[in-house]
Amino acid sequence: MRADQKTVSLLYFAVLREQRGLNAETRTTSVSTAGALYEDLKRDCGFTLSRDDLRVSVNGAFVDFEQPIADGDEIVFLPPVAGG
Amino acid sequence: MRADQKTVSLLYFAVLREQRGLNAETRTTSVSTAGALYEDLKRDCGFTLSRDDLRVSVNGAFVDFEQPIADGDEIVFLPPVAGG
Amino acid sequence: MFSVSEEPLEDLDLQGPLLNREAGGCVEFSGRVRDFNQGKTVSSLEYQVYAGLADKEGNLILKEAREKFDILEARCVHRSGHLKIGEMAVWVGVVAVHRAEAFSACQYIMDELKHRLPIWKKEHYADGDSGWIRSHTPPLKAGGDLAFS
Amino acid sequence: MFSVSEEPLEDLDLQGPLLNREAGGCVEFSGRVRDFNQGKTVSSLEYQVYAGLADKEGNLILKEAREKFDILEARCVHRSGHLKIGEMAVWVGVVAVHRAEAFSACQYIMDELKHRLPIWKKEHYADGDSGWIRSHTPPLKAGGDLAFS
Repeated sequence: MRADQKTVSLLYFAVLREQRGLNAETRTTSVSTAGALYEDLKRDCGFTLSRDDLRVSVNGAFVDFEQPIADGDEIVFLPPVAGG
Repeated sequence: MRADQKTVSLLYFAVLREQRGLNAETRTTSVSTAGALYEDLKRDCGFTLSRDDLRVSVNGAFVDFEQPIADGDEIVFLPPVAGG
Repeated sequence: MFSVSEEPLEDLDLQGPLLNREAGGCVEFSGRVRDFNQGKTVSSLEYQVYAGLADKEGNLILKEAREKFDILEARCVHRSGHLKIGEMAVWVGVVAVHRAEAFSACQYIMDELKHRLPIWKKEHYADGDSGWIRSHTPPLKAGGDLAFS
Repeated sequence: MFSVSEEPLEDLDLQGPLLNREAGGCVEFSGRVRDFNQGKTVSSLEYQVYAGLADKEGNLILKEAREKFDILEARCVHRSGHLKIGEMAVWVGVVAVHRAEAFSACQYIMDELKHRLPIWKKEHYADGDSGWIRSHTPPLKAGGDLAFS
Protein backbone atom coordinates (compact mmCIF):
# COMPACT_ATOMS: atom_id res chain seq x y z
CA MET A 1 0.00 0.00 0.00
CA ARG A 2 1.39 3.40 -0.95
CA ALA A 3 2.11 5.82 1.86
CA ASP A 4 -0.77 8.17 0.86
CA GLN A 5 -3.29 5.35 0.55
CA LYS A 6 -5.96 4.76 3.18
CA THR A 7 -8.92 2.46 3.55
CA VAL A 8 -12.17 4.09 4.67
CA SER A 9 -15.66 2.79 5.46
CA LEU A 10 -18.57 4.29 3.58
CA LEU A 11 -22.25 4.11 4.60
CA TYR A 12 -24.94 4.91 2.06
CA PHE A 13 -28.47 6.21 2.66
CA ALA A 14 -31.50 7.06 0.58
CA VAL A 15 -30.83 7.79 -3.10
CA LEU A 16 -27.08 7.15 -2.74
CA ARG A 17 -27.83 3.68 -1.33
CA GLU A 18 -30.04 2.95 -4.31
CA GLN A 19 -27.60 4.26 -6.88
CA ARG A 20 -24.70 2.34 -5.29
CA GLY A 21 -26.76 -0.80 -4.66
CA LEU A 22 -25.02 -1.20 -1.30
CA ASN A 23 -25.65 -0.13 2.31
CA ALA A 24 -21.92 0.05 3.09
CA GLU A 25 -18.52 -0.72 1.67
CA THR A 26 -14.84 -0.10 2.28
CA ARG A 27 -12.75 1.73 -0.27
CA THR A 28 -9.04 2.30 -0.61
CA THR A 29 -8.16 5.73 -1.90
CA SER A 30 -5.25 8.09 -2.25
CA VAL A 31 -7.25 11.34 -2.24
CA SER A 32 -6.79 13.57 0.78
CA THR A 33 -10.19 15.18 1.41
CA ALA A 34 -13.82 14.11 1.78
CA GLY A 35 -14.74 16.34 -1.14
CA ALA A 36 -12.24 14.71 -3.50
CA LEU A 37 -13.45 11.28 -2.39
CA TYR A 38 -17.02 12.20 -3.33
CA GLU A 39 -15.91 13.35 -6.78
CA ASP A 40 -14.27 9.92 -7.30
CA LEU A 41 -17.41 8.11 -6.13
CA LYS A 42 -19.63 10.28 -8.30
CA ARG A 43 -17.58 9.34 -11.35
CA ASP A 44 -17.27 5.63 -10.49
CA CYS A 45 -20.78 4.96 -9.16
CA GLY A 46 -22.94 7.30 -11.23
CA PHE A 47 -24.17 9.36 -8.25
CA THR A 48 -26.41 12.14 -9.54
CA LEU A 49 -26.37 14.44 -6.49
CA SER A 50 -23.82 17.21 -6.62
CA ARG A 51 -21.66 18.07 -3.64
CA ASP A 52 -23.81 21.17 -3.01
CA ASP A 53 -26.78 18.88 -2.27
CA LEU A 54 -24.89 16.94 0.37
CA ARG A 55 -23.47 17.21 3.85
CA VAL A 56 -20.62 14.98 4.94
CA SER A 57 -19.92 13.34 8.29
CA VAL A 58 -16.67 11.71 9.33
CA ASN A 59 -16.71 9.38 12.34
CA GLY A 60 -20.20 10.54 13.32
CA ALA A 61 -19.64 14.31 13.20
CA PHE A 62 -20.52 16.83 10.50
CA VAL A 63 -17.36 18.19 8.85
CA ASP A 64 -16.26 20.43 6.03
CA PHE A 65 -15.70 18.86 2.59
CA GLU A 66 -12.10 20.03 2.83
CA GLN A 67 -11.57 17.90 5.94
CA PRO A 68 -8.55 15.60 5.45
CA ILE A 69 -9.47 11.93 5.66
CA ALA A 70 -7.47 9.24 7.43
CA ASP A 71 -7.15 5.48 7.30
CA GLY A 72 -10.04 3.80 9.13
CA ASP A 73 -12.46 6.77 8.96
CA GLU A 74 -16.21 6.14 8.69
CA ILE A 75 -17.43 8.55 6.04
CA VAL A 76 -21.06 9.28 5.16
CA PHE A 77 -22.31 11.59 2.42
CA LEU A 78 -25.79 12.69 3.50
CA PRO A 79 -28.50 13.55 0.96
CA PRO A 80 -31.04 16.22 2.02
CA VAL A 81 -32.90 14.96 5.07
CA ALA A 82 -36.62 14.87 5.80
CA GLY A 83 -37.31 13.43 9.23
CA GLY A 84 -40.60 13.64 11.08
CA MET B 1 -97.61 37.35 44.66
CA ARG B 2 -97.09 41.03 43.83
CA ALA B 3 -96.86 41.96 40.18
CA ASP B 4 -93.14 42.83 40.40
CA GLN B 5 -92.24 39.61 42.20
CA LYS B 6 -90.51 36.73 40.43
CA THR B 7 -89.05 33.41 41.47
CA VAL B 8 -85.57 32.61 40.15
CA SER B 9 -83.24 29.62 40.42
CA LEU B 10 -79.77 30.21 41.79
CA LEU B 11 -76.78 27.87 41.41
CA TYR B 12 -73.75 28.32 43.64
CA PHE B 13 -70.14 27.37 42.97
CA ALA B 14 -66.85 27.49 44.83
CA VAL B 15 -66.65 29.96 47.71
CA LEU B 16 -70.27 31.11 47.21
CA ARG B 17 -71.43 27.49 47.56
CA GLU B 18 -69.52 27.17 50.78
CA GLN B 19 -70.73 30.46 52.21
CA ARG B 20 -74.33 29.67 51.29
CA GLY B 21 -74.11 26.03 52.36
CA LEU B 22 -76.22 25.10 49.31
CA ASN B 23 -75.58 24.02 45.71
CA ALA B 24 -78.81 25.58 44.49
CA GLU B 25 -81.98 27.25 45.68
CA THR B 26 -84.98 29.20 44.42
CA ARG B 27 -85.62 32.71 45.64
CA THR B 28 -88.54 35.06 45.26
CA THR B 29 -87.54 38.66 44.81
CA SER B 30 -88.91 42.00 43.74
CA VAL B 31 -85.61 43.51 42.55
CA SER B 32 -85.31 44.12 38.84
CA THR B 33 -81.63 43.44 37.97
CA ALA B 34 -79.03 40.72 38.55
CA GLY B 35 -76.83 43.27 40.29
CA ALA B 36 -79.51 44.25 42.79
CA LEU B 37 -80.22 40.57 43.45
CA TYR B 38 -76.57 39.99 44.33
CA GLU B 39 -76.60 42.90 46.77
CA ASP B 40 -79.59 41.31 48.55
CA LEU B 41 -77.85 37.91 48.65
CA LYS B 42 -74.63 39.46 49.90
CA ARG B 43 -76.51 41.05 52.80
CA ASP B 44 -78.66 38.00 53.60
CA CYS B 45 -76.09 35.24 53.13
CA GLY B 46 -72.84 36.89 54.20
CA PHE B 47 -71.12 36.58 50.82
CA THR B 48 -67.70 38.21 51.04
CA LEU B 49 -66.99 38.65 47.30
CA SER B 50 -67.86 42.03 45.89
CA ARG B 51 -69.69 42.41 42.61
CA ASP B 52 -66.40 43.48 40.97
CA ASP B 53 -65.00 40.00 41.66
CA LEU B 54 -67.88 38.25 39.92
CA ARG B 55 -69.39 37.62 36.52
CA VAL B 56 -73.05 36.79 36.18
CA SER B 57 -74.82 34.41 33.83
CA VAL B 58 -78.56 34.26 33.20
CA ASN B 59 -79.98 31.14 31.56
CA GLY B 60 -76.51 29.95 30.59
CA ALA B 61 -75.19 33.15 28.98
CA PHE B 62 -72.92 35.83 30.40
CA VAL B 63 -74.81 39.08 30.89
CA ASP B 64 -74.39 42.56 32.32
CA PHE B 65 -75.22 43.11 35.99
CA GLU B 66 -77.84 45.63 34.84
CA GLN B 67 -79.68 42.88 32.93
CA PRO B 68 -83.35 42.79 34.00
CA ILE B 69 -84.31 39.46 35.52
CA ALA B 70 -87.53 37.59 34.89
CA ASP B 71 -89.60 34.93 36.58
CA GLY B 72 -88.08 31.47 36.02
CA ASP B 73 -84.53 32.66 35.19
CA GLU B 74 -81.53 30.51 36.14
CA ILE B 75 -79.01 32.94 37.62
CA VAL B 76 -75.41 32.15 38.52
CA PHE B 77 -72.91 34.51 40.11
CA LEU B 78 -69.47 33.22 39.08
CA PRO B 79 -66.43 33.69 41.29
CA PRO B 80 -63.06 34.09 39.50
CA VAL B 81 -62.39 30.89 37.56
CA ALA B 82 -59.27 28.75 37.39
CA GLY B 83 -59.74 25.82 35.04
CA GLY B 84 -56.98 23.62 33.67
CA MET C 1 -65.94 18.44 20.76
CA PHE C 2 -65.66 19.94 24.27
CA SER C 3 -66.73 17.82 27.18
CA VAL C 4 -66.48 17.52 30.93
CA SER C 5 -65.68 14.10 32.36
CA GLU C 6 -66.20 12.76 35.85
CA GLU C 7 -64.20 9.67 34.85
CA PRO C 8 -60.38 9.74 34.85
CA LEU C 9 -59.11 11.15 31.55
CA GLU C 10 -56.48 8.41 31.62
CA ASP C 11 -59.28 5.91 30.88
CA LEU C 12 -60.50 7.72 27.74
CA ASP C 13 -59.31 7.45 24.14
CA LEU C 14 -58.52 11.14 23.94
CA GLN C 15 -56.64 11.32 20.65
CA GLY C 16 -58.60 8.67 18.78
CA PRO C 17 -61.56 10.79 17.64
CA LEU C 18 -59.15 13.38 16.20
CA LEU C 19 -57.19 11.05 13.95
CA ASN C 20 -58.01 10.78 10.32
CA ARG C 21 -56.03 9.99 7.22
CA GLU C 22 -55.40 13.64 6.39
CA ALA C 23 -54.01 14.58 9.79
CA GLY C 24 -50.24 14.75 9.55
CA GLY C 25 -49.56 16.36 12.90
CA CYS C 26 -51.21 16.34 16.30
CA VAL C 27 -50.35 18.72 19.15
CA GLU C 28 -51.64 17.83 22.60
CA PHE C 29 -51.55 19.56 25.94
CA SER C 30 -52.23 17.73 29.18
CA GLY C 31 -52.33 19.33 32.60
CA ARG C 32 -51.91 17.23 35.72
CA VAL C 33 -52.34 17.87 39.41
CA ARG C 34 -49.04 18.93 40.92
CA ASP C 35 -48.00 18.17 44.47
CA PHE C 36 -46.75 21.67 45.17
CA ASN C 37 -48.24 25.09 44.49
CA GLN C 38 -47.21 28.49 45.78
CA GLY C 39 -45.12 27.05 48.58
CA LYS C 40 -47.62 24.54 49.95
CA THR C 41 -47.76 20.75 49.62
CA VAL C 42 -50.95 19.73 47.84
CA SER C 43 -52.62 16.44 48.69
CA SER C 44 -55.56 16.59 46.24
CA LEU C 45 -57.55 18.93 44.04
CA GLU C 46 -61.30 19.37 43.71
CA TYR C 47 -62.89 20.70 40.51
CA GLN C 48 -66.37 22.21 40.42
CA VAL C 49 -67.87 22.79 36.98
CA TYR C 50 -70.95 24.73 35.88
CA ALA C 51 -71.55 22.11 33.24
CA GLY C 52 -74.17 23.81 31.05
CA LEU C 53 -72.14 26.96 30.60
CA ALA C 54 -68.78 25.14 30.42
CA ASP C 55 -69.99 23.08 27.45
CA LYS C 56 -71.19 26.18 25.67
CA GLU C 57 -68.07 28.26 26.38
CA GLY C 58 -65.71 25.31 25.70
CA ASN C 59 -67.27 24.67 22.31
CA LEU C 60 -67.14 28.39 21.54
CA ILE C 61 -63.39 28.44 22.26
CA LEU C 62 -62.83 25.44 19.96
CA LYS C 63 -64.89 27.15 17.25
CA GLU C 64 -62.79 30.30 17.59
CA ALA C 65 -59.62 28.21 17.25
CA ARG C 66 -60.92 26.56 14.06
CA GLU C 67 -61.68 30.01 12.65
CA LYS C 68 -58.40 31.68 13.64
CA PHE C 69 -56.04 28.85 12.67
CA ASP C 70 -55.70 26.52 9.70
CA ILE C 71 -56.44 23.29 11.54
CA LEU C 72 -58.47 20.18 10.79
CA GLU C 73 -60.03 19.56 14.19
CA ALA C 74 -59.69 20.33 17.89
CA ARG C 75 -60.94 18.59 21.02
CA CYS C 76 -60.86 19.32 24.72
CA VAL C 77 -61.86 17.28 27.75
CA HIS C 78 -61.87 18.76 31.24
CA ARG C 79 -62.10 16.68 34.37
CA SER C 80 -64.49 17.37 37.23
CA GLY C 81 -64.58 16.02 40.78
CA HIS C 82 -61.86 15.09 43.22
CA LEU C 83 -58.42 14.44 41.68
CA LYS C 84 -55.33 12.90 43.19
CA ILE C 85 -51.76 14.08 42.58
CA GLY C 86 -50.61 13.15 39.09
CA GLU C 87 -54.12 12.73 37.63
CA MET C 88 -54.91 14.52 34.38
CA ALA C 89 -57.16 17.55 34.84
CA VAL C 90 -57.38 18.84 31.29
CA TRP C 91 -56.48 17.61 27.82
CA VAL C 92 -56.47 19.56 24.53
CA GLY C 93 -55.67 18.00 21.17
CA VAL C 94 -55.39 19.69 17.77
CA VAL C 95 -54.72 18.08 14.39
CA ALA C 96 -53.53 19.99 11.35
CA VAL C 97 -51.64 19.57 8.13
CA HIS C 98 -49.14 22.26 9.18
CA ARG C 99 -47.73 21.82 12.64
CA ALA C 100 -47.15 25.53 13.35
CA GLU C 101 -50.92 26.08 13.12
CA ALA C 102 -51.56 23.14 15.45
CA PHE C 103 -49.16 24.54 18.07
CA SER C 104 -50.73 28.02 17.89
CA ALA C 105 -54.28 26.69 18.09
CA CYS C 106 -53.54 24.38 21.03
CA GLN C 107 -51.92 27.22 22.94
CA TYR C 108 -54.82 29.56 22.15
CA ILE C 109 -57.35 27.02 23.41
CA MET C 110 -55.47 26.48 26.67
CA ASP C 111 -55.04 30.21 27.29
CA GLU C 112 -58.72 30.90 26.67
CA LEU C 113 -60.13 28.02 28.65
CA LYS C 114 -58.01 28.87 31.68
CA HIS C 115 -59.71 32.26 31.80
CA ARG C 116 -63.16 31.59 30.42
CA LEU C 117 -64.42 28.17 31.49
CA PRO C 118 -66.71 28.28 34.53
CA ILE C 119 -64.56 25.83 36.45
CA TRP C 120 -63.22 26.29 39.95
CA LYS C 121 -60.54 24.36 41.75
CA LYS C 122 -59.87 23.95 45.42
CA GLU C 123 -56.54 22.74 46.62
CA HIS C 124 -56.42 20.54 49.69
CA TYR C 125 -53.07 20.80 51.45
CA ALA C 126 -51.10 18.27 53.41
CA ASP C 127 -51.48 20.44 56.54
CA GLY C 128 -55.30 20.06 56.43
CA ASP C 129 -55.88 23.57 55.07
CA SER C 130 -57.61 24.19 51.72
CA GLY C 131 -58.31 27.07 49.40
CA TRP C 132 -59.97 28.05 46.13
CA ILE C 133 -57.47 28.92 43.43
CA ARG C 134 -57.92 32.28 41.79
CA SER C 135 -57.08 32.86 38.20
CA HIS C 136 -54.12 35.18 37.75
CA THR C 137 -56.21 37.49 35.59
CA PRO C 138 -58.66 39.75 37.39
CA PRO C 139 -62.20 39.41 36.02
CA LEU C 140 -63.30 41.92 33.40
CA LYS C 141 -65.94 44.37 34.43
CA ALA C 142 -69.28 43.20 33.16
CA GLY C 143 -70.22 45.07 30.03
CA GLY C 144 -69.96 44.82 26.30
CA ASP C 145 -67.17 42.27 26.46
CA LEU C 146 -68.81 39.12 27.65
CA ALA C 147 -65.68 37.01 27.55
CA PHE C 148 -64.87 35.65 30.98
CA SER C 149 -61.35 36.65 31.92
CA MET D 1 -33.74 11.05 25.91
CA PHE D 2 -33.68 10.81 22.09
CA SER D 3 -34.08 7.40 20.53
CA VAL D 4 -34.88 5.66 17.28
CA SER D 5 -37.38 2.80 17.41
CA GLU D 6 -37.97 0.00 14.93
CA GLU D 7 -41.06 -0.96 16.93
CA PRO D 8 -44.36 0.92 16.47
CA LEU D 9 -44.40 4.03 18.65
CA GLU D 10 -48.01 3.15 19.48
CA ASP D 11 -46.67 0.23 21.55
CA LEU D 12 -44.37 2.39 23.70
CA ASP D 13 -45.12 4.31 26.89
CA LEU D 14 -44.03 7.60 25.38
CA GLN D 15 -45.20 10.07 28.02
CA GLY D 16 -44.53 7.91 31.07
CA PRO D 17 -40.81 8.63 31.51
CA LEU D 18 -41.52 12.39 31.41
CA LEU D 19 -44.07 12.50 34.18
CA ASN D 20 -43.07 13.48 37.66
CA ARG D 21 -44.82 15.17 40.55
CA GLU D 22 -43.52 18.61 39.61
CA ALA D 23 -44.70 18.51 36.00
CA GLY D 24 -47.88 20.53 35.71
CA GLY D 25 -48.09 20.63 31.94
CA CYS D 26 -47.06 18.36 29.11
CA VAL D 27 -47.01 19.36 25.42
CA GLU D 28 -46.72 16.56 22.88
CA PHE D 29 -46.36 16.49 19.13
CA SER D 30 -47.00 13.35 17.10
CA GLY D 31 -46.57 13.05 13.37
CA ARG D 32 -48.30 10.29 11.45
CA VAL D 33 -48.05 8.95 7.93
CA ARG D 34 -50.59 10.71 5.73
CA ASP D 35 -52.28 9.08 2.78
CA PHE D 36 -51.81 12.03 0.49
CA ASN D 37 -48.80 14.24 -0.22
CA GLN D 38 -48.23 16.77 -2.97
CA GLY D 39 -51.07 15.46 -5.07
CA LYS D 40 -50.26 11.74 -4.94
CA THR D 41 -51.90 8.94 -2.95
CA VAL D 42 -49.39 7.42 -0.57
CA SER D 43 -49.60 3.73 0.30
CA SER D 44 -46.67 3.51 2.75
CA LEU D 45 -43.55 5.29 3.94
CA GLU D 46 -40.04 3.98 4.47
CA TYR D 47 -37.65 5.63 6.94
CA GLN D 48 -33.88 5.18 6.76
CA VAL D 49 -31.89 6.41 9.74
CA TYR D 50 -28.15 6.90 10.22
CA ALA D 51 -28.56 5.78 13.80
CA GLY D 52 -25.22 6.78 15.31
CA LEU D 53 -25.43 10.34 14.11
CA ALA D 54 -29.20 10.63 14.68
CA ASP D 55 -28.77 9.77 18.37
CA LYS D 56 -26.04 12.36 18.74
CA GLU D 57 -27.88 15.11 16.85
CA GLY D 58 -31.25 14.28 18.47
CA ASN D 59 -29.79 14.52 21.96
CA LEU D 60 -28.05 17.76 21.03
CA ILE D 61 -31.39 19.26 19.92
CA LEU D 62 -33.02 18.23 23.21
CA LYS D 63 -30.10 19.74 25.14
CA GLU D 64 -30.48 23.00 23.21
CA ALA D 65 -34.20 23.05 24.07
CA ARG D 66 -33.46 22.55 27.78
CA GLU D 67 -31.01 25.45 27.64
CA LYS D 68 -33.20 27.83 25.65
CA PHE D 69 -36.48 27.22 27.47
CA ASP D 70 -37.53 26.88 31.10
CA ILE D 71 -38.64 23.27 30.94
CA LEU D 72 -38.26 20.25 33.19
CA GLU D 73 -37.59 17.56 30.61
CA ALA D 74 -37.95 16.70 26.92
CA ARG D 75 -38.04 13.42 25.05
CA CYS D 76 -38.20 12.40 21.40
CA VAL D 77 -38.65 9.05 19.71
CA HIS D 78 -38.35 8.67 15.92
CA ARG D 79 -39.51 5.62 14.08
CA SER D 80 -37.44 3.74 11.49
CA GLY D 81 -38.42 1.11 8.93
CA HIS D 82 -41.53 0.66 6.84
CA LEU D 83 -44.65 2.46 8.09
CA LYS D 84 -48.27 2.12 7.05
CA ILE D 85 -50.74 4.98 6.69
CA GLY D 86 -51.76 6.32 10.07
CA GLU D 87 -48.74 4.97 11.95
CA MET D 88 -46.81 7.36 14.16
CA ALA D 89 -43.46 8.42 12.69
CA VAL D 90 -42.24 10.84 15.34
CA TRP D 91 -43.19 11.84 18.86
CA VAL D 92 -41.90 14.76 20.95
CA GLY D 93 -42.94 15.41 24.55
CA VAL D 94 -42.00 18.31 26.82
CA VAL D 95 -42.95 18.85 30.45
CA ALA D 96 -42.72 22.20 32.21
CA VAL D 97 -44.19 24.18 35.05
CA HIS D 98 -45.24 26.96 32.66
CA ARG D 99 -47.07 25.79 29.59
CA ALA D 100 -45.89 28.60 27.28
CA GLU D 101 -42.32 27.33 27.68
CA ALA D 102 -43.42 23.77 26.95
CA PHE D 103 -45.16 24.85 23.72
CA SER D 104 -42.12 26.84 22.55
CA ALA D 105 -39.68 24.06 23.37
CA CYS D 106 -41.75 21.37 21.64
CA GLN D 107 -42.05 23.49 18.51
CA TYR D 108 -38.31 24.25 18.55
CA ILE D 109 -37.46 20.55 18.82
CA MET D 110 -39.75 19.60 15.92
CA ASP D 111 -38.41 22.41 13.70
CA GLU D 112 -34.81 21.44 14.37
CA LEU D 113 -35.17 17.71 14.00
CA LYS D 114 -36.99 18.04 10.69
CA HIS D 115 -33.90 19.78 9.31
CA ARG D 116 -31.04 18.23 11.23
CA LEU D 117 -31.70 14.55 11.89
CA PRO D 118 -30.00 12.22 9.41
CA ILE D 119 -33.28 10.53 8.51
CA TRP D 120 -34.64 10.00 5.02
CA LYS D 121 -38.10 9.02 3.96
CA LYS D 122 -39.31 7.42 0.79
CA GLU D 123 -42.94 7.57 -0.15
CA HIS D 124 -44.46 4.62 -1.94
CA TYR D 125 -47.45 5.64 -4.03
CA ALA D 126 -50.62 3.79 -4.89
CA ASP D 127 -49.63 3.93 -8.59
CA GLY D 128 -46.47 1.88 -7.89
CA ASP D 129 -44.12 4.86 -8.12
CA SER D 130 -41.94 5.94 -5.22
CA GLY D 131 -39.67 8.83 -4.31
CA TRP D 132 -37.37 10.20 -1.64
CA ILE D 133 -38.81 13.23 0.11
CA ARG D 134 -36.62 16.31 0.16
CA SER D 135 -36.64 18.70 3.03
CA HIS D 136 -38.04 22.10 2.07
CA THR D 137 -34.88 23.79 3.25
CA PRO D 138 -31.89 23.57 0.94
CA PRO D 139 -28.79 22.25 2.70
CA LEU D 140 -26.32 24.78 4.02
CA LYS D 141 -22.98 24.94 2.33
CA ALA D 142 -20.46 23.01 4.37
CA GLY D 143 -18.38 25.38 6.43
CA GLY D 144 -18.26 26.95 9.83
CA ASP D 145 -21.93 26.23 10.49
CA LEU D 146 -22.17 22.52 11.01
CA ALA D 147 -25.89 22.46 11.64
CA PHE D 148 -27.65 20.29 9.11
CA SER D 149 -30.33 22.32 7.39
